[in-house]
Amino acid sequence: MANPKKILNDPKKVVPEMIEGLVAANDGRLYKLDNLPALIRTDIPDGKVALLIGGGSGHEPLFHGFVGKNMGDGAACGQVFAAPSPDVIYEAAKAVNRGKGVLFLYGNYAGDNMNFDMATEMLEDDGIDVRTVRVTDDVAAAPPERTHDRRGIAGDIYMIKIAGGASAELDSLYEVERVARKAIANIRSMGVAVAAGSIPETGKLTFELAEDEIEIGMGAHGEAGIARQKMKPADAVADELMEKILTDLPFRKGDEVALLINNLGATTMMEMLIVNRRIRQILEREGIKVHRTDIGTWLTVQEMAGFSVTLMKLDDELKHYLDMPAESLGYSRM
Amino acid sequence: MANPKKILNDPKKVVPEMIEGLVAANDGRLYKLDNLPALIRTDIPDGKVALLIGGGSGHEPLFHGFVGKNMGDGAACGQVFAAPSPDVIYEAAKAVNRGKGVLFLYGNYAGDNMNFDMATEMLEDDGIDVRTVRVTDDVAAAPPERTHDRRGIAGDIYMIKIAGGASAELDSLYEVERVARKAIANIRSMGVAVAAGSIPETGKLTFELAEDEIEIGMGAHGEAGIARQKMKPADAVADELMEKILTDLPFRKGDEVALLINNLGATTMMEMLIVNRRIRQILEREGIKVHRTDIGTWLTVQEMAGFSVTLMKLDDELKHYLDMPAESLGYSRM
Amino acid sequence: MTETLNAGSSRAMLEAVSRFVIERTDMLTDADLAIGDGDHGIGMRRGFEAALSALETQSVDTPESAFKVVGTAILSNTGGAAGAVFGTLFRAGSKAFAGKDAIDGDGFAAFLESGLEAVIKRGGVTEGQKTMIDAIGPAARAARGNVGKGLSAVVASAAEASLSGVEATRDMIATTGKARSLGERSLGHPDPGAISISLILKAMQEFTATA
Amino acid sequence: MTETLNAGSSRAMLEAVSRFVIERTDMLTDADLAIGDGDHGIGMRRGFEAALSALETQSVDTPESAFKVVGTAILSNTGGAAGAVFGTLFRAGSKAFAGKDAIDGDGFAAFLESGLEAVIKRGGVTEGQKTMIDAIGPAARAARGNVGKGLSAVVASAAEASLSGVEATRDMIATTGKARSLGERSLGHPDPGAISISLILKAMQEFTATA
Ligand SMILES: Nc1ncnc2c1ncn2[C@@H]1O[C@H](COP(=O)(O)OP(=O)(O)O)[C@@H](O)[C@H]1O
Ligand SMILES: Nc1ncnc2c1ncn2[C@@H]1O[C@H](COP(=O)(O)OP(=O)(O)O)[C@@H](O)[C@H]1O
Ligand SMILES: [Mg+2]
Ligand SMILES: [Mg+2]
Ligand SMILES: [Mg+2]
Ligand SMILES: [Mg+2]
Repeated sequence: MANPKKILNDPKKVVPEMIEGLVAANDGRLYKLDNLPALIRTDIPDGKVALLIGGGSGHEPLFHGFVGKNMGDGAACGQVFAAPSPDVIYEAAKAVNRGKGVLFLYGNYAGDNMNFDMATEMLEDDGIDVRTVRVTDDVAAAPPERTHDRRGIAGDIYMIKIAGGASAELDSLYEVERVARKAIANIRSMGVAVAAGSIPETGKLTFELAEDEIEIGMGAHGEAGIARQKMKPADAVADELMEKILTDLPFRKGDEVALLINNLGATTMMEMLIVNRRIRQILEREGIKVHRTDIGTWLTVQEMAGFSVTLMKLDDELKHYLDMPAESLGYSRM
Repeated sequence: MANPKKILNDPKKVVPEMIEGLVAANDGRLYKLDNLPALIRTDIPDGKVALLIGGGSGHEPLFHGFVGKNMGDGAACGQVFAAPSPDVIYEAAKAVNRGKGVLFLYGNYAGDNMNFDMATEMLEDDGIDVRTVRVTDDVAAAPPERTHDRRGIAGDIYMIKIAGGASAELDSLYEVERVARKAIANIRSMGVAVAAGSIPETGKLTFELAEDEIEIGMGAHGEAGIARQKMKPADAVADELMEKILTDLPFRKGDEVALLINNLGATTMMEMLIVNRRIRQILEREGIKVHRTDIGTWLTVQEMAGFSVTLMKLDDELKHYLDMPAESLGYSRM
Repeated sequence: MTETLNAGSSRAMLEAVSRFVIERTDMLTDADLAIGDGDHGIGMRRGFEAALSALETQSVDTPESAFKVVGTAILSNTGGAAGAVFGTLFRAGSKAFAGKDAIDGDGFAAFLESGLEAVIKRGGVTEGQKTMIDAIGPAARAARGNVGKGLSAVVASAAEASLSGVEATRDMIATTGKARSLGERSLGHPDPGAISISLILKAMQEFTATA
Repeated sequence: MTETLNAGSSRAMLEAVSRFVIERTDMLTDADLAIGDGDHGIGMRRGFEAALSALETQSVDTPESAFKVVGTAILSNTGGAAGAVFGTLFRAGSKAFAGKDAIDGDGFAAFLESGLEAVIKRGGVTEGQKTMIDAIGPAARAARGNVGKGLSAVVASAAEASLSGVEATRDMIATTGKARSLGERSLGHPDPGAISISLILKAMQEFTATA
């Protein structure tokens, strides 16, 4: 298997070069901290509860492409597939803080948890309020009684949207945390991969799949899923993902949901739309109403091919924050 | 070379299934004409100049994902890489028309030109005003003295954004046409491919590139570019694309531009951000100011890997329409 | 040997043509992969499958209506450049049979001539640009030159001339359609649309020779 | 044989450790590709490259500061799980040398013990979950058991024990980190972080045995 074909300069410098390009792409809407891979909105209002997001790089536009109005106030960026270090998180948190404290929002991985926790301890020493909500939406990662062990995947996007809206409107860190916790309690996702991605610096694919194989439940860094299967039709893939997702929360007749289908990298939107067709048939059959659909490329795993499906059960409060306008390089709505 | 690995049902039914999924994904914001692959906004205001976009499928979200508020009012969809037929265009035009006439906006390809022209003749027989603007942004496709021979590539996105805004605000078809013509006169693009895409129904890659080769100037259906080269660093690729684009209009010191980098399918956003870094260095050196940057996945060529760069020179009028809010499945801004 | 085609035999011939082209989908795909986007085979298949079912379900009481039904089916179902030009060929060409109960050699030559004229107008091309008209042009001229010899000979001469037309496209540089950007790299490859014309005429030749 | 390490030799040893680990980047990459996300090698390289340049540029006047400088460099530059746990090992472990001019066998055992304790607290894991502490735990216990034999023997015993620890991780099912989702499929593969511990101790053993 030949090395993945990528248009890069020095593979060791992908993260700093990417961040330089990312800052430029925001046309003045954010800036980078000196000497640290952290991005901060230029226009955080005074007295706003701050929302700091972050995680490993290589999943662009997640996380650092989601800094903007009614989205994250800042992002702490790690190396490819590696959580940011405590000092990056610490400085980013101080830069976004407007006196009302900082909500940390990130995917639930051992590396992120430890590094964000270390930063939290440093910030608490400085008297800054920090609360943490970890995204744990991947139903493939652990059984329902151990949701705290689940990975964060494309649920990140709705979590940032909801927490971004809540932190723009609500006046207290604890209220924003409450809304974010409500959101994550109502979000479930699962993915499928048909081809692997690679880390630019090693040039090696992170797993191997045969020409006729798919992996159901694949994680966002190539972590093993729950089943390796033969290729099957889109409808059958959708059926399997939806069965797992629906029964997990569970989503019930009469529920209203937001639906997000995320491209892991190299899958065509045509495939995702065909999958959406089946998902809507299933939801209609189950009597579940879709309030809003998002289909696109938000949490990628380098050149991995595959997608994930995310459902968020809505109440009026979540719907309100979901429907707020937002603007960032990676996700905007009117 | 094994068949591309895709999650599909019947490859002969990709277009109707995709359209079903697309209509569902718009959550009531558009509907499909009976028995015809055409999508129409449900909320076209009375007395609005209508904007009809369209073209072959397989480039999702282009075109049919760009129907929405301040974007296209309707889309006529063809089969994969094949222009829609005159009857689809004709019925779609009648459905979007609100008495003020219809602007046709599509990429400049022999098939699209002939089919849209046939529909135009049918509509004119019915007394409906139709004007046509073809997107001809690909500088790789013909020399500057033959811009009318150029293909339409990612310039489509800015064209739809500008014409969508203009058709929402301006009261006459001819005024909307004027703005769209001004836009296309100021847009230049060029792409590069590192891997080929395939048509689902044939399962065959549309071209072949060696492991260490790239093609500069590749077209949006795999049409030949201007040079096949050895892989080279991102900065060198950016230099070559920018040289061709900048000297073509030409863009000059003091100009203000919008910059769009479009993923042809399987390229990572990390690569595009690294390319953006270099592009901004070049623009800074040339004294050209960037008003707005868009980096994402809008005009795809199935699983093709590569990207294109688009520059649009702005004046106050174009800037106004570019900056208007817009909402569609494939492109939104606040 | 068939020397005139009434409504019924026109329909039968067009059904034979449709099946003949459909069976050669892969060959047309490969021709279009070489210099285009690889969809010409499936496009022609879509068009002629629609033609077959239209011929089955619609009333066809003249040669003109048989050809028009095929042209309309192609136009609505093929899409792309091929839908426009092959649809136009059959639709505009059918007018040559207006008011006639049967097609003879002269009628067939007129079909190719009026089809050619309409395609040229629609596509804005002239012969030599490496398109399907580089097969129709020679076919139309051969048909006219052999008009005195009866329908089957006219069709045979057209089919043969179209094949030379296809061969000639190998030496042409495309200046329209998706192959245009290849420039000199389009040399050596025949034009997919021209091949389709030769297949259509070949099937007509077989039909008129044997039926 | 080195039986005590002052500030200067601590620094020299940690430089040797850094180079030793950096040279084994690919091996760590492959170990992490088998059960993780494939970045452990480049992560450790980033961390120890930063450690090398920190040792060069920062003032290191006690063993404690030498180890702390290394830990801080790893913590800030490695990222991921490894940055946190290896950074913590060196930073928290360095406290065992507080107020001391030199490291002896007892000091070294205390370093491993306090490092282990801090990593356990930080990572929320216990031994047996297939992590780097499954190499530190046995190493710390072996070091303590051999304290009477002098520094080089203590380090050697720790290095040896860590290797058995690495071997033991093959039979463990990961319940934390990226390998967790593999479940039983993680069996047979050693833990990458545990391998890194064994490399670090091996380099220390070589240094104390020869320097
Ligand atoms: N302007 C034109 N006039 C006549 N024929 C054309 C023209 N453009 C293309 N063609 C014909 O159409 C063929 C390609 O058809 P097809 O592949 O189905 O459509 P597309 O080019 O839209 O993919 C070409 O081989 C050529 O013969
Ligand atoms: N909770 C934890 N406690 C202690 N060590 C851990 C923990 N989680 C992971 N590790 C160690 O980290 C190693 C993985 O490091 P690395 O690959 O660099 O980070 P990441 O898992 O973030 O990609 C594992 O092999 C394991 O030894
Ligand atoms: Mg990692
Ligand atoms: Mg085509
Ligand atoms: Mg074609
Ligand atoms: Mg790892």
